[in-house]
Amino acid sequence: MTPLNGCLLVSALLFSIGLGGALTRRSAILVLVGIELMLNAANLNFIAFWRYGPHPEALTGVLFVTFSIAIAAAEAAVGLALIQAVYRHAKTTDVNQLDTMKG
Amino acid sequence: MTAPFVILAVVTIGGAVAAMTLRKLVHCALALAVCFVGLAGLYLDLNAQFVGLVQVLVYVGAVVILIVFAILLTRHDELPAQTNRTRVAGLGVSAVVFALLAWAVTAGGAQMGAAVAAPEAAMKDIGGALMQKYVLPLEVVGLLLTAALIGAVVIAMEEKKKAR
Amino acid sequence: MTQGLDQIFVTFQHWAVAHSPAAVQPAVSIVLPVAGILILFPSLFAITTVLERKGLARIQNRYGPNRVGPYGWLQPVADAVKSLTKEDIVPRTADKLVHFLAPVLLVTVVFLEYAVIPVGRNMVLADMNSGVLFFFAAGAATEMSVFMAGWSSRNKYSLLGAMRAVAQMISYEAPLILSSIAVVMAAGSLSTVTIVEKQAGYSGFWPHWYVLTPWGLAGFVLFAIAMTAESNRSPFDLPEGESEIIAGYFTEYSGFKFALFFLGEYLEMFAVSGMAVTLFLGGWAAPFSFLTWIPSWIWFLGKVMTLIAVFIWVRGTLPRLRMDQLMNFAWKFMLPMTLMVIFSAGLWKFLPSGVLRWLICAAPIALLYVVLGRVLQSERRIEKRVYRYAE
Amino acid sequence: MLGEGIVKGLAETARNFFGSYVEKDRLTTVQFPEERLPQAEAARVFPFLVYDTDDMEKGLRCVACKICEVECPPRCITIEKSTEKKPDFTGKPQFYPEKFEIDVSVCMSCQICVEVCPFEAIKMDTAFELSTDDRFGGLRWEKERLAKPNEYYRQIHPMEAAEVDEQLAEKKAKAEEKHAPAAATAEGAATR
Repeated sequence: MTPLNGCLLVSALLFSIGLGGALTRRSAILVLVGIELMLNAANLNFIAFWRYGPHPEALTGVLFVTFSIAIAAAEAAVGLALIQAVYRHAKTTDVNQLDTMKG
Repeated sequence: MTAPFVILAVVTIGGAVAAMTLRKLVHCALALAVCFVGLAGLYLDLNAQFVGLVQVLVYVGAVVILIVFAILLTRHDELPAQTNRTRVAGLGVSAVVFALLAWAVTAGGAQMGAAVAAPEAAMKDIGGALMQKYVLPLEVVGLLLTAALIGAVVIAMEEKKKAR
Repeated sequence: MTQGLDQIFVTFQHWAVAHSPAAVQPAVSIVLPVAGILILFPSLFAITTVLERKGLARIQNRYGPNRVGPYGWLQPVADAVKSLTKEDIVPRTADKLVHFLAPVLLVTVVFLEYAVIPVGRNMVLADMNSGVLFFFAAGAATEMSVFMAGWSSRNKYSLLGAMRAVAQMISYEAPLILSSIAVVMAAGSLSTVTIVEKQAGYSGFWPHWYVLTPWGLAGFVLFAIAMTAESNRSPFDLPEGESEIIAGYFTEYSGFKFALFFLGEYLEMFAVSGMAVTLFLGGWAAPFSFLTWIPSWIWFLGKVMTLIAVFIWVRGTLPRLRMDQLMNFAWKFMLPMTLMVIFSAGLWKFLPSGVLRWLICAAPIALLYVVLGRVLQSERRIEKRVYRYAE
Repeated sequence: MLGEGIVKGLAETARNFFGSYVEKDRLTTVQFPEERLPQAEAARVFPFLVYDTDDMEKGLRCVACKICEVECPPRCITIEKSTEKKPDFTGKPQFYPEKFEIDVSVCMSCQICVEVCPFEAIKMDTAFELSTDDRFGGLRWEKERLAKPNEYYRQIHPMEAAEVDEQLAEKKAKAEEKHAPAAATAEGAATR
């Protein structure tokens, strides 16, 4: 197995773990954590392809990951603020109970 | 497949599994921090020093702390586990996704990724690229972060009582 | 002779590596400097605890510790014996593993920060391409340990202290990093070694330190304030405010673990002081060209200890802030000021040298300072207090 | 101006710091075991038994009336009365304490025993370094350890002691006066 394949497998595993967690856990915060894990799996792919790809001097992978991290930070901030707001309304963070559309 | 890579991969995957399976939410957040540190190590191992350090700075220093704050600001009684059906379905979906991805990787990724000389990502080059070639995305990200900052504050702010 | 004394530790390392068997040579060349850091800074910590207690006592017109050993200089030995022999108490409801890991993590992470600080000429553990970034990344992990300590103790005071500490450290990290960006811009590098080398020149006998420029001076003051807050020192010691929340996040720690927290806090203080010295005060460079014969590591340690003395002085002077004052100060004063410092540093780079450059670069900072001072003080209108039951 | 107060404060503490090395009278600390402040006249810590003359056994003022034992709020005094009597300072035969013990660890320095004592026999001491490493015997003070001469009392509480001495002298004079006519009449009766 080449090093690139190793990286990609780790990343695939990370993605699946994040997906599984996001689908099975009930707490909205943990769902967000699962999504963060999936994002990170994608980042790992970018870095791996940059490292073993044909044009590392273009730095595309590194810069893409840099932007992706910034966006993930923004996403986490807004997501957690949303969870806060929802919690204040519904008094729960259980995604199964958040089934009403009335504010 | 070097020894550091294997160790870091095990730390990352272990942290991720723990973050998704532990019962106490704070433990999940701490395990998530371990996972992120492992990932940062992987980036360093792959010669991407800048990204690795930014990963620690942003994820461990900010995102995990944010998650911890959210956990402490919401009451979370021990939620009962998901119904068995959802659980099996979720795990099934993720297993299928993993199988697909793994098949794609092992089947298709062979022609690329032979040992390549480690590329050097000098800080100067990254800075130059950010300021010249990618200056528009950089500005857009700055705008996005500002919007997210204001948006998060507005959303999380206590709604003022109208009748006063 | 001077050269030899300056490089004495480097020469010793080379000598030791050359005289050890070939199989362990890489290990020796790594272990020796690490051991040097592990010995130097904890012993500095021991000296500083006495110095601090004596200095604070003199500020309050007292004697300070003077019982153990001559003039009380063996006090740290007594303290160490005491904390090592004390019973290690863990609350019954505590999360044992996290409770144990928190102090260990803190000390480990803080030691990591020393890897990129140049202690003298050619004396840095890892000359990283992105040393400044590494320093702040390692510093970000201390927040985790503080939170772990507070949460795992299952104590309301601990949790309050931890939340205060985390909120404070995150808020002050922004001005801390932003004020160092000005230096990174001027030096054109994130490597600490390069930053020091850029400051090591002299015009006449006057050094090229960044603190001697208008933006550098303002940046240094802002950096110093932010690093005081980062290391939870008075007047920003709300997280441990013993009069309000007992001892904050380490209320439930005793014996050796408490000593570890204490050690971690002081090491963090040395680390950020070392970083401030590296960024603004020329690192190991001598202040005047005719003083270059004194070894570089003496200059570095002298500068760090001077900063520590200022820390102690400030601690003896200022009362603790309130939480809202702390946050207001970070976001309403520090952040705009650091942004202005970056702007001024940019101006400095493009203007021709001369008196005019000085004035032009100093003007926006001074203007913002005055305006912010006016605005912030007009917000704080103190009214005469009305007592309900007295009188 | 923002930051003006901080600079002023720093100047003040710097003045303190350097001043404390120059002017010795700035330092207010008393280096305790070597240096001691004179104790106040009204200081009181732990009771002791007063005796007149030089002989402790004979001169002890206590008559084992047990009032202090009863009045003591934490009950730290234990008294055993003697079986035979001996003359007190006026010459009147009185009981005396066979055993008189006070527990240091229990005494709360309330001075009630002193207030209730009709014989001015128990007074408050000013010695305060009472700690010991023997927690059973060392904390129960026997009569021998409690008894201190009247001169000592005069030394530590001069004004109070003078008052007490005056009262006692008066009492003694009265007793002798009462005694003397009686003796005289007895003598007269004998001569008659």
